[in-house]
Amino acid sequence: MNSEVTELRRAFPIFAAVPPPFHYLDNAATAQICHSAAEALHAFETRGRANVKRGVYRLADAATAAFEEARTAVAAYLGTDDPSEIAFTSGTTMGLNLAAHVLSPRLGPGRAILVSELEHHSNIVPWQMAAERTGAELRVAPVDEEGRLLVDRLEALLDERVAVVAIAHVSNVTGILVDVARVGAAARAVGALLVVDGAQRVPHGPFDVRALGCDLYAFSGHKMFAATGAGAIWIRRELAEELPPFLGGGEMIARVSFAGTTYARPPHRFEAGTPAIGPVLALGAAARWLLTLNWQTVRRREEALTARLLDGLAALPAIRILGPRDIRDRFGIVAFEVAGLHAHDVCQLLDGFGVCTRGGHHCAQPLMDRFGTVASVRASLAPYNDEADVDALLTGLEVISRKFR
Amino acid sequence: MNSEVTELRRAFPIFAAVPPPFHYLDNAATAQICHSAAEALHAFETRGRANVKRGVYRLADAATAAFEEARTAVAAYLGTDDPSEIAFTSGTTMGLNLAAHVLSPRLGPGRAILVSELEHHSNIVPWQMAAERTGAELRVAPVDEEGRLLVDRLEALLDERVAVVAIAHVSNVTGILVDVARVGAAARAVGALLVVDGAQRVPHGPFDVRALGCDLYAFSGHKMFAATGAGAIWIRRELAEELPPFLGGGEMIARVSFAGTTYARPPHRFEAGTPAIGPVLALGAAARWLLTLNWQTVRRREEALTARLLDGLAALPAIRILGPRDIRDRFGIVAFEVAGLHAHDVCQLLDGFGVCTRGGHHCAQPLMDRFGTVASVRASLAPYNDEADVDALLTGLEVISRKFR
Amino acid sequence: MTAADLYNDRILALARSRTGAGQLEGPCVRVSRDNPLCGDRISLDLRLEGGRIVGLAHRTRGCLLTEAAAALVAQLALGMTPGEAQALVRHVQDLLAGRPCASTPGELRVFAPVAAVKSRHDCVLLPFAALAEAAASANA
Amino acid sequence: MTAADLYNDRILALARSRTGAGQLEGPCVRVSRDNPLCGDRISLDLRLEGGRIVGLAHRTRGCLLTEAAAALVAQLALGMTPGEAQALVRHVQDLLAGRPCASTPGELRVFAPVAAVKSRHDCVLLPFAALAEAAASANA
Ligand SMILES: Cc1ncc(COP(=O)(O)O)c(C=O)c1O
Ligand SMILES: Cc1ncc(COP(=O)(O)O)c(C=O)c1O
Repeated sequence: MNSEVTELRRAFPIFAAVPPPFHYLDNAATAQICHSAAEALHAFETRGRANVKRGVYRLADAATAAFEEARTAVAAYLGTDDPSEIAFTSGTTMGLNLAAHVLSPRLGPGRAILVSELEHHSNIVPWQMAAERTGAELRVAPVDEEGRLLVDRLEALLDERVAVVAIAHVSNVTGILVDVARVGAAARAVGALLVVDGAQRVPHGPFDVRALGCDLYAFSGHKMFAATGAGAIWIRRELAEELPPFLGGGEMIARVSFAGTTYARPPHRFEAGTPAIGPVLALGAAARWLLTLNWQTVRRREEALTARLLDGLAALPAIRILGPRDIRDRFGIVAFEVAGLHAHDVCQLLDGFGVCTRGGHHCAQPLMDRFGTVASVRASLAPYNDEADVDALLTGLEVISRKFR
Repeated sequence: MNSEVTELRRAFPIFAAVPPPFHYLDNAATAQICHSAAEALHAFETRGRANVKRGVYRLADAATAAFEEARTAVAAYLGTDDPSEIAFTSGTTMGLNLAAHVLSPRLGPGRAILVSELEHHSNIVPWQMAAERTGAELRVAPVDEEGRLLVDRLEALLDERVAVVAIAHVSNVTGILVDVARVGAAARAVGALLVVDGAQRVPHGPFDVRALGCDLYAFSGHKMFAATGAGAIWIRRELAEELPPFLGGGEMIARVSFAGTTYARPPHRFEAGTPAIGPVLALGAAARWLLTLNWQTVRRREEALTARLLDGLAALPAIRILGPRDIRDRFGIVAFEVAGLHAHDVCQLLDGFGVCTRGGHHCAQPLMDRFGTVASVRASLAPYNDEADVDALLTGLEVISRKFR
Repeated sequence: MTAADLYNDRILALARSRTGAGQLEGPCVRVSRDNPLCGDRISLDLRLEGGRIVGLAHRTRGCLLTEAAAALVAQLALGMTPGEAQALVRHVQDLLAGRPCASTPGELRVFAPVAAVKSRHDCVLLPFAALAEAAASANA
Repeated sequence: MTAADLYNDRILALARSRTGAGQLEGPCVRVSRDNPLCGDRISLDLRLEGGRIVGLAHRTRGCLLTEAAAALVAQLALGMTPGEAQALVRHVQDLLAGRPCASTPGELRVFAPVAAVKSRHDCVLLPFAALAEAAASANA
């Protein structure tokens, strides 16, 4: 095993806990938690537990301070020094639903929402619901046969009726990186706001969210090596100040009375009720830890591994890769079919080789429809994966397709 | 220290971690996590992490099975053997917002929502928003000068226009137990649905949710000795089948296409996206552990402690108790003012005695208005509290009011 | 449980047998069911005469476990009364819950290894549930 | 940090002094600010003559820290230019962030123990923020 990877793996408790063979290639569904996130979570829950935002005793004061430091760390990971642009959520799905609700006042009959064919259900269904609720039209930008967004076609669908464009930064099926900056410029040109589903981008290293030219950016902690239960949404400062709240409850108000309630300023306006404090602290710790990695090296290794995976799959007779065969503008997520075998059977059989993959529609049925299939197997990489993981998958597939087809 | 309490405390890791004096009396804000919940959380996040509901490899299969077992345990805690009545949420606030959204189709001009003056903001603001969204009227049932709900007055406000009644089971300021069964009968008589905010009831032992005669019942894990980040809402089976979803995304759908999306059955219909798996497992573990306690003993001890607290406060000259002075139909939550001292100063000074209490409006500004005050100090009990905790509070108050007023 | 237990030769043989694949001609009860989690689907035709099942055919799109279960349904159901056919699904449920009862038909035990893999229970159950639904409506 | 550090005699004396409590007669700038987390509130009147603050009064409903800060604001601001008054809030922010600078007025250092208690920073800041706002609008 690559010695850098060996060292990285030590930062992930799961590898000491699960006996080999253990080839975890289901990172796009949930990644493993890093040590610093696990420790932040466990320390808070068992040794530092108190509610945040109002308490003054030392335990509560420390919890509140740690909570706000997590906000600062997450902001730093997104390249911004304004923590008030970060609102904590329970995950990407919640963030996108929040977006669809707080932007609803801009929707209505005669207005339109534009999404793409490659979206995860979490970036489709909230907009379908918003369209139904408000009478807005839902437009869909198509992808090509490799699953790449046809940006020209998207631009052609943009006119001044479009109030919101919602798009994934990286596809959870093909790993394709969408040219969000170009989409953002086109959206701005017609006065539309851009919402980005960053679930599959954030695990692959820090970036500058403001440079993307988007307005809201949602993601999940559990996919970026933190805990389940927390995520965040970045909302451009000037926009956040104007937006109404989504959920009502404690901590998001300025004053409540039956004569009328006024709301707190961002980010608190978007954080109703007791937050997922432990998972938020884990998210902050993960962001801090991730910022210490050398991402050039990590990205280079991921690219090499992705290429090895793609080449290996292409060399197997019964495999059909969904999406591009090359590594241009993509991250390490590869979906494929095994001719004559159901995706769930393949995943189950791969488990016999200690290989963890995901089978199914990957919450992207429209994209599956586009590929003319119902279900596929997906392998997705993280910095702790190495050649042995990819090779175990390829060997397993070879045996399975020989024996079970 | 009472030997039963000594033993109970061993089940809570915080007491081994925080050096004495440590008198944690802020349980109504967040309670401490019990060992079994902490272990379920930590084990999942560090040794068993996989996404739920779709994966077939062993790690994912085990995670899914554990997730569904948590549902069964929470159902059992609420006295029902139908786990599909339990939908996991991120907490009470989320549950009540979910309720306000899924019930919105029943609201509109000419319809009314009835809440009470003793509610937490989380059971006010979502309904104010729903009223604004739908054009429904918001009615408010008053309380008496002790903060007890005037059920006669509530009944007088109920007519066939009222579609939803939303009420707390136990007040988070006074600890008063509301006669939910009576409210439920009155609501049913006019065809209204009853939503109960159970945040402050669930930490005080198992009960039969169906016997309450309500339709939806929301609560938080972090107040019932589990982790931050997860809670649940119970929805009566027959009603759940009829309700629309709230959030859209992965796992809550049957089939997604741009031509139209169909939704999964309850409880999955109400669980969009990756849930807070670790915190949910903690909630299940806490429910299982709580079911092993002898609640008769625990309740008796809590009553004795509450009486000791009330008597002690009444004996101090500068103290004004908000709410009843007796222990009839109440749980161990007591709010009070110290004449001439600001609540935050009192809490800060009490921290000097190792006593953790909460100061402020307790997210119940309308009730504070009713009591003619802005802020108060609140002490709230859990099974691990004992006489020493109460006495430390009383001693601290005595010194503080002597020295700082 | 290992993958080899789950995909044992008998299950594979059943799945490959495609017993009952096709559709019935003439009047019959037809039900369709799908498994929302994976999109698998069965469409099952049933014909009754004199209180017994005399014809059964299915179109199944599913994993090997679903295919095997559909084939077994087609093998077992012929000659059964609707009540007997409906009882099968409960026997399978008990088997998957790890508590088969004495009267569980021996043929069903081929699915015993699936008990250990909760996420695949629905794969096996789908054809049996479709049979139960068809039998219930044929009987009504 | 202990509660005794926070509520030291100088802070208590300031709070009890109620310096500047009341309201100005005649023309003045009036601003109100509240602390949404605890509901504390200050209403502050300011009068400028010849580019200097010549009058200040406040009605404050707050904790001891807010009361002490309001009293100190009233002590310090008289005679200051609007710019000097606006600079105070930044000095307090730096002090609470644990990095007071050389030019921080010594009187402000009474609040140094509050640096350790993040949740109380806003209590101290409220009167200074109100002063800055009033000074800015008096200057406009
Ligand atoms: C009565 C009541 N309702 C609702 C809530 C909100 O709970 P959470 O903050 O966990 O969403 C609380 C706790 O703060 C409460 O005491
Ligand atoms: C592209 C994309 N968007 C949204 C989501 C939803 O994330 P979560 O389930 O954490 O809410 C996922 C992950 O499943 C995803 O891959």
